[in-house]
Amino acid sequence: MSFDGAQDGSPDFDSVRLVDASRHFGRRRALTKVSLTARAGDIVGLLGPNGAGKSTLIGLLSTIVAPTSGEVRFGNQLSRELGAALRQRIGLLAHELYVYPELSARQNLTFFAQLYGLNADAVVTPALERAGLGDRGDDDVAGFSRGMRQRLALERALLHHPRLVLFDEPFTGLDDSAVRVVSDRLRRLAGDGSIVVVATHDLDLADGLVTRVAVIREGRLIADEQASTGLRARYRSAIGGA
Amino acid sequence: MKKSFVPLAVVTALLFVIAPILIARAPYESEMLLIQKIFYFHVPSWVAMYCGLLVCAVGSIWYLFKGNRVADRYAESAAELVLLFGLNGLVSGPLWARKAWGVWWQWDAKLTSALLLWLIFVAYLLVRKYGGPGSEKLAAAVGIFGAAVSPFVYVSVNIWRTIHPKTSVVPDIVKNPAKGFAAPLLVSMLAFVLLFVLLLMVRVYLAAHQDALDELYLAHED
Amino acid sequence: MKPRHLAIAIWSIILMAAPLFAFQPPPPGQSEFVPIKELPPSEQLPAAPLLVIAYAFFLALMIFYVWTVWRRLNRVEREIHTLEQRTTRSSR
Amino acid sequence: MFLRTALLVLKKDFAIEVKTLEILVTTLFFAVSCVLVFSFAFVKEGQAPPDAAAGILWIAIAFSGTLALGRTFERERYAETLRALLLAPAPRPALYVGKLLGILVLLALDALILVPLIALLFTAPLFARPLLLLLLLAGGTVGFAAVGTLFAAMLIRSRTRDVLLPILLYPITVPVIICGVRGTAALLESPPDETTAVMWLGILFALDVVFLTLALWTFEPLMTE
Repeated sequence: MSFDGAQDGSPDFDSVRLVDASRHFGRRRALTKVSLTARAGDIVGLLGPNGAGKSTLIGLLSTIVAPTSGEVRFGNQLSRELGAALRQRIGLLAHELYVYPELSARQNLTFFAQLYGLNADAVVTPALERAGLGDRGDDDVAGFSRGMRQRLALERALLHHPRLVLFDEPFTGLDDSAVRVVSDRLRRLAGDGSIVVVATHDLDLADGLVTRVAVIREGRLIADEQASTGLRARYRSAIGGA
Repeated sequence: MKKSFVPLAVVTALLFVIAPILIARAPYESEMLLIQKIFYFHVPSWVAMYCGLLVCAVGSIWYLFKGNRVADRYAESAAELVLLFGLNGLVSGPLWARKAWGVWWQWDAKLTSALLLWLIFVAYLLVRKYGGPGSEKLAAAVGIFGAAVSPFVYVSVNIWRTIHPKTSVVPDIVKNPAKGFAAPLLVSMLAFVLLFVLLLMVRVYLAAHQDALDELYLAHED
Repeated sequence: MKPRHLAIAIWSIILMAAPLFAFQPPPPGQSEFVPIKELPPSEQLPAAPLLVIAYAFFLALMIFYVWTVWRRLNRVEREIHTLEQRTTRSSR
Repeated sequence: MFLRTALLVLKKDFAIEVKTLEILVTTLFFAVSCVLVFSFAFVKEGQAPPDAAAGILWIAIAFSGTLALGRTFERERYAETLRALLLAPAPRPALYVGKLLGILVLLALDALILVPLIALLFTAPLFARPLLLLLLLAGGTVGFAAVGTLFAAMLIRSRTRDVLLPILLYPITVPVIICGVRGTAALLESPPDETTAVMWLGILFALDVVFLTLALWTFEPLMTE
């Protein structure tokens, strides 16, 4: 197992569950009564048009956004019962990437490794290699292309081997070979027992990768089923038919 | 709460009827004469303002840590009343000062510190108005800090002023209750506090309606 | 709901107006004609107008505030009303 | 864990700042401009009013401090890295302390330039009681930055943060400014009025304790969305 976090006693879980979770910002409803369960080994594809509430859902799962009503359960517990240590188990790659453009790739990874209490010397160099940045590690992120930043951000999010892996549009800016690499990575993570949730609007990439599909539109979950081929046709019917 | 509104209103009205009579009959303060009568509703304004400050702080703490919407309504309403009663104090103060000290603004310790606190609660309402979604939480922090800083504002302004020579004749009416100043003052203070409670109830009622409207908008989207 | 608002408004006006009524007849024998030999020369403004201004301001302020609350309440209720109507119509 | 996290955040901010020195240089330049602008406003016939030096020193610190706060958190907002910090398993108040320390270092460097400059321009005997002045500066900047860091962090999600930060910060930190200015002014008298300065220092430290406690207490609930 690759969960080295397991030794530090931080709370572990093998499923994440949203129960009637709603979130609104003022009068704008971002999510309405979404119930969704993701288990270890799942790769849940979160599909929906822009502004459907995917990012809010990811935010709820990452504990950084609190639900207005309903609850988010990790295993059988609520996030507030688990406290700060729960965050040791969660990795998030968001659209904004969460890396400092002023720092070098190595500095970024070292900082976050230390923040997560990891041995930076041991984890940073392999992570740079995986991101394909082995020879650019000491360059400032500001000079990187979107694809390079995306790969770095991915490694940053996975540094601490989280149980719950949350990806918001992870394929933005990646070329085909990088997409394949990332897809393989996700499969391997799920195979190792991670819970993977991927929000994307790119059906072609999601097809064949995800094991379950959750479609949201205007803040509502309108489909939640096992993935099979012909994702595109069913997505169309779900979006159009609702 | 709603049931007590009408009796409260009646009592407050009575007090506001009695107070002017008492004030009119109160003896003239030897140095200030007629203008001293401002005192009877200048000081109660501050009392009401500090009541608002207290309610706002408690409501803010409650909202921030318990997420209680009702507490937030009270905090918001109380902040608005701080603005209202503070404004009254800030206007009546200079009017009094003009007559008693010969200037509109004296940088008097009490007036200045009240002005500063008043500004904090203006900021509170500005955050709520212009802060965008989620600004209630930010405002709650302002409310808590505003209340916490109030004794310091008073102490520091007070020392800042009193280090300098005193140029003004400050009446010490409260120290001489025997002269007949205390009764009208107490009555009008009570009247102001009750008025504060009444206005708070009305304003909270409005806030509850606004929340209900927000809920409806959300429900309507369903 | 409307009579309630009206009651609130009327009560408030009565509350606010009371001091003014009480002060309408100047207290007999007492006014700005008190000997002013001890007063410094800066005190040349008569006290009564200032006092009246102060009380009038208080009155106006309170009436204005109650009016704003009343207006906001009306607007909110109107909005609630139209929204409720729309909801029931669409659900039918 | 707490202190380690705070120091990590500080070290990270330091590493960023060292690369460009952007915030330090711009803040310093702004502080010096403040001093000059206020000098032109106050100096008459080549002579400044007796307390002007103390006032100008603290105004410059407060204004440039606001600028530094805004810029520091703009950096955390750009790639939403503040969220990444909040996602870390570290205790959240530690993040606050880390950011606060960074601001304090900046303000200390600020004061390091400002104090000699003002002493020179106004022939003010600022160095007559160096220890007391140091304590006043420390107490004042801690009080100012304690509130400022919290407010700048919480305003990061607000669209109008640029205006709201000074609007919130100045009224609440007025007591800090009063203590700082009056304490410094007492030191400028000849001979320096030590008892008065110490009294202001006492109020200042009491304020610092209140501000820091409140900020550490409210940081966590303020930062959850």
